[in-house]
Amino acid sequence: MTGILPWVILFVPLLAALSITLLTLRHRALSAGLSIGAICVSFVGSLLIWISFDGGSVQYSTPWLSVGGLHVDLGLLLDSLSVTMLLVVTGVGALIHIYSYGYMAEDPGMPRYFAGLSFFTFSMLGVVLSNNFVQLFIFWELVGVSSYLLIGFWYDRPTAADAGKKAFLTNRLGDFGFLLGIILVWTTIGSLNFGEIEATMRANPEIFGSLASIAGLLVFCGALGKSAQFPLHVWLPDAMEGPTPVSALIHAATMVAAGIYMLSRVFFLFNETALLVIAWIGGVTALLAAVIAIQQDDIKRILAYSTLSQLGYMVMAVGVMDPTAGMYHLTTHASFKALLFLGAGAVIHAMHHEQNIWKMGGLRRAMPVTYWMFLIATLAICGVPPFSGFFSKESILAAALEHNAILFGVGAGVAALTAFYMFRLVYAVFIGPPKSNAAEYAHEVPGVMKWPQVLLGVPSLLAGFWGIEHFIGQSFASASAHHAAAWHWQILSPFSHAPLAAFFGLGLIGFGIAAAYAFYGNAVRDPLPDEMGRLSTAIRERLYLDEAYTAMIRYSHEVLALIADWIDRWVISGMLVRGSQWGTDLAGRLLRMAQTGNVQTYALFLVVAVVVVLWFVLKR
Amino acid sequence: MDIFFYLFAALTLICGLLVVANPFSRNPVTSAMFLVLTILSMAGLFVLLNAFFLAAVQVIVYAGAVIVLYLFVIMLLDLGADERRRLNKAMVGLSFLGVGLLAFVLVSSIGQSEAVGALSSPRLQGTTEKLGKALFSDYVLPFEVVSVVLLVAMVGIILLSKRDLK
Amino acid sequence: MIGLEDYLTVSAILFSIGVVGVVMRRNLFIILMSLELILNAANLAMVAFSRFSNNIDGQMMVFFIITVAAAEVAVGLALLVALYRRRQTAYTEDLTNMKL
Amino acid sequence: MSPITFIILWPLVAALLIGFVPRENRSTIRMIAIAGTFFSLFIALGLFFQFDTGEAGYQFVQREPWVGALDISYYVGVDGINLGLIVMAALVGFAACCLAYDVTERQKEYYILLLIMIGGIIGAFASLDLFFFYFFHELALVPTFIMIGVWGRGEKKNYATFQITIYLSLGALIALIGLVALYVQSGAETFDLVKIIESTASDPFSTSFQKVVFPLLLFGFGILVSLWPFHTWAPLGYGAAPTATAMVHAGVLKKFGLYGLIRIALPLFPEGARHWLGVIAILCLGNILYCGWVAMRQKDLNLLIGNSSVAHMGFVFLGIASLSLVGITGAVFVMVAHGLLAALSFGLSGYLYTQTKDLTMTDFGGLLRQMPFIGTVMVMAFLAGCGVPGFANFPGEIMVLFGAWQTVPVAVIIAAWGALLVGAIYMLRAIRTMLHGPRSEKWTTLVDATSAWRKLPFALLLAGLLFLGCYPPLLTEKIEPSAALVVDRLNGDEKKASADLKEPTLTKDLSTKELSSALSSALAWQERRD
Repeated sequence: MTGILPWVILFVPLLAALSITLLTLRHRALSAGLSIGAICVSFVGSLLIWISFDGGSVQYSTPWLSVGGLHVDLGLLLDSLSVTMLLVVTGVGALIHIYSYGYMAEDPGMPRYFAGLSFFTFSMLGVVLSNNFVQLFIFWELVGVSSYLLIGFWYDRPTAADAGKKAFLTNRLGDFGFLLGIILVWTTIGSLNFGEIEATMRANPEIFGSLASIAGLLVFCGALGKSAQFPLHVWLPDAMEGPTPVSALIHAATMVAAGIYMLSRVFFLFNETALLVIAWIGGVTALLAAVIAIQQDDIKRILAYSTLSQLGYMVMAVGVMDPTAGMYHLTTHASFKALLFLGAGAVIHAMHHEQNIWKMGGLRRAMPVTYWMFLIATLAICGVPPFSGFFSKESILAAALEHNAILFGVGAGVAALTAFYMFRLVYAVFIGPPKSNAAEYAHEVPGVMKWPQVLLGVPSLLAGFWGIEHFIGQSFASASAHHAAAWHWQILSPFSHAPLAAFFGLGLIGFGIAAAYAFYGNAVRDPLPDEMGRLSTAIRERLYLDEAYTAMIRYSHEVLALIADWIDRWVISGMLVRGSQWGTDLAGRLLRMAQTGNVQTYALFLVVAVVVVLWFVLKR
Repeated sequence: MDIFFYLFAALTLICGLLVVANPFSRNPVTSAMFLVLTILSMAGLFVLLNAFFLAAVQVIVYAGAVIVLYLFVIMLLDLGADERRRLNKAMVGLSFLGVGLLAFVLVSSIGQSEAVGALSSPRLQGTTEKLGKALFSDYVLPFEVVSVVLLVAMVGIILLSKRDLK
Repeated sequence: MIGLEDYLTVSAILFSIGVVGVVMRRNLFIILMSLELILNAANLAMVAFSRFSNNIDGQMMVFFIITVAAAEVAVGLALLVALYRRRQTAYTEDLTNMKL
Repeated sequence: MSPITFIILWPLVAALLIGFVPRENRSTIRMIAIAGTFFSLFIALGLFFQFDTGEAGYQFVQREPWVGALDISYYVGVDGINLGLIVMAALVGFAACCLAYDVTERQKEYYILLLIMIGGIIGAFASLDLFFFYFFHELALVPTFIMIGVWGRGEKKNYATFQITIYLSLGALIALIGLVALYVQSGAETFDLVKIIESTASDPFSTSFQKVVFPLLLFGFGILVSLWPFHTWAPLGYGAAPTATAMVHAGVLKKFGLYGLIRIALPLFPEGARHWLGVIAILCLGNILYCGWVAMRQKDLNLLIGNSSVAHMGFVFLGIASLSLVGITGAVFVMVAHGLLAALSFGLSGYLYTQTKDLTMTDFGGLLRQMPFIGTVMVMAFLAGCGVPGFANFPGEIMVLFGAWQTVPVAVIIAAWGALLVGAIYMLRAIRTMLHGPRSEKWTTLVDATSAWRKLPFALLLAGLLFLGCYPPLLTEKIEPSAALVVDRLNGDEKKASADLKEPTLTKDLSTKELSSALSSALAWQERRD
């Protein structure tokens, strides 16, 4: 039973996706039902596994591709890490599936949407359950493809189609490094299985020799792309062109978390140098995204940048050698960020697809449930105790403080910025005065969209007390020092564990909220641009990073393509091919001069030829 | 006997030359007449070689039939004297060079050949009886084939001579 | 004593005269006659070889050559007549339509 | 009679039959062509599943001596390397016949030539005799030129025909010189490839000879496969070719050169291969990266597909350059995968072309809405082209990259860049311009494929891609033992090579049982048809 269960969890969504594509593309409700049913089955299966889980690590595998020294299994790995992720992906995913049924109710492409969603779930579960590198890479790519399809769901819109393309290409850039890293690992160690690699590395830590950092960083490239870390973060904000539930599922809870998950999964691969780089990249991403977020006006973009910033936290956590904290934050972040997106989706739905926060306002009264849930999630993301985000964020800050004071400073500063821009959002959308007609006449969303929010509110509020970090910690020997404690001790543990980090962090968060109130408590328009001037413009333009990229990456290839095409057209096809053509033609023209058409000329040639032949026959 | 050889040989060559290049007349009829002379003197050479039958055939077929055909056609078409046209000097030079080389190769190789010396005693008599026997025994198949060739030529000529050729 | 080489020399010279005619004269009738000269030169050589090697085959060959030559002349003249009717000329220079 | 003979014969017989059908009976002609290729495909699939996996030697062999003095014989057989190619060729041939309806003039001649081409190329893959190997290839090649010249499309038709004819004839001739040299030098006095390889195993060619002749084969065969920089004929030729011709040539016939390299050049000239390794690696980067860049600039769909197809060939060359088991298995796998993909892509572009007569990509837009089925298949084909897992190209490319790392790491890095990034850029750009975005204003009346008959060829090819992509062992298990043989020869490990052949399977009694069972089943099919 337990042997077959993980396979069921993995393949039921695929089955749903296939049957929707092949059979039920014309039946809306049936398609939605199939998809929702599939993820619910997976969720129940995950729950069953979690219940019977004993803390060890189990693998089920069957050979997939085996040539020479290359053995790739289709394998499932169940340990505390993957079980946690299973619960997150299927749990959050199930709620979002249900929510989608309401959100997409009027869209004619709903069956296609649900097929994509199920396919995405399948790919994501594949990433989570993989027990070897190539399988991980395969599902990694599939996640990219399905997100491409979902971001570009409304492909008639040029922006959506472009965003999908950009996401896929940026991810591919990261995967380039990832694949090379995998090949390097395989050639050095001769195995692809995580367990075997870890055992080999433990037996012989110096196996990579001088390539150790490079191998780690190459693998990290994969996470760079998928988790949208600087400098490959540019795709995530654009990906908000997809339907909002997709943003919630992919770009908040699951897909972007895959990078963090992967880093934790192969944590043994990184050495000191690699970890330092990882930590700094995480820190820079967190800071950069938080800064950009404070001047965005699109509700989904603000959330996107906040996602980036939180992902930076998680990567930083891995970098400062505490993957448990990273995964912990991933788990809590999945619930509250999904909640934020669902709330934003509800707001957008109510506002008839208006996304500018300066055209909203006063929605607190019109949409009370959404408001309260959104507030819970906001408090959680800011890290206010006793909400879930507090615990996970504090554990990251604590780990950072242990390792690197500067990174701790960055982290704390980001915490303040987070509080600032999140409350800016809350004030502008829910509390401040209505700034448009639509905002005044907005209504609460239907139950199918409301209840998933409420259900997500529970973990956002309480996940800090469930001992998730200990559960995850089973996978990492280093973190086993933590002990489970009663819930009221739980809330105090950050203070006792790392008092400086906790108090400092809390203070800054409070400062951020206060500042947000001061600026936006009653604002009808954003006062900051006037005060900051050009800096604000720069931030609004996302620090011109996108432009820099377009120039750097796209145009470099564009120019190379131009050159290659030119060479192809003029040198190879033109000079060489046409040249030989002309050469042959010229020779033909010259020889044609002999063809006068006069019989006697030919007769003369005949005579000459006869002389030559006779000469050979008679004289030699 | 030698005197006859020299006589006929000289006649053959001179008349042959006059067929090709006659300084006094450029009329094709004249050329045809000199061709008759050439052929007749050739027949004389054949007699000297004891090929009596062939000599007779030469006179009957060539001098009789072929040349008459030539004259007939020339007169039918009423060809006048050849116009004098400007010669292409390069062509003339090349032609002389080519033909000169040809003659040189042929004549010089005749002298060098050892086989020629070994075959210097003439014995064969080309009588009608001998040729007739060979023709109807060993050569009967080629003989028949040649008759087909003549038939084909005849059909071809009829076809060519029809005015409205479609 | 007149030997084989004398006949062969005559044959060679006659052959060359024929070739000169073919290559230099423009009138197709003359060219055709020169061809006859060439054929006759070959005939002479054959008969001479036949006589001096005591073998009847050479003379048989000449017999066939004469037959074929007769056919050739007939066909050639017929062609010339057809050509002349169409083009009113018997000069090679005027008949260069086969040029590319 | 080996079933292989029937696979080769059915299209040729169909071509002969069509010769007797009056040209007015168009549907009869089409039916005969489709039926002929279908039988061929059917037997090929049977062959595939009856193939004894894990066996390295040739199976289903048939040998009929022809010219005794020169030891030329009709000699066919399959091992892992050509099995997949034959089945792929039969599948593509069938699909091509189904999609040949875009030709409306002189259909009789067109179908005859197409069938000869299909029969010829299958024969070339199956032949184990050098003479027939080359003969069958020429049999397939010459109709290509005629088809492009007569039924081709576009303004550049003549130039394309001219270029493709010159290039391919030249390539075939250079390869012929190499083959003649090896025939003469081997001293075995036979055209029997198996015997030549055996005799050179004990008495290998001298190193200097190998170094001279290997490049002849490399460049001769390379030109046939559009090895950079001899590639410009490919996009141009495919752009001008009628749909079915482009499908069969790009999908199947082009692989002949690669097959020749793996089948003949590698085992016979191991020293030569090692000597020229670096050159192959550099040239294959020319294919992958350079042609990828060229593809980025294309505005015409066919030119884009053509260039991307040239780029994909680079992976096969990289796999060959790896000289490793994983790499060469991957190379063979990519050949099969790319055959299906190229046929699918050209089939799709041909479908569009019959309606528009113009394939400028920017004129299209929102095709997914206009023609859902064709649009979806197209998206999948493009995604397969940029190496997305789930499609057959992915496992092949992965194997090639993994296998080549030991030998040419730098090339692998650059190739991975070309595969993951450059490929994705132009493929996604094509999706973006043609399938996504608002509906085009120029083409408003495009019709989707609705009948099952129209959908069938696309569905078949796509199914092939997906099957192999999701379950690669289907093919790799068959390729691996045979590829191992090649690699062992390459490494000069003769003992191991002969140990891999558990029995002397090259002789007739290798698998009497399978042979007889295959024979009886083949005969059974025959009877059913009759």
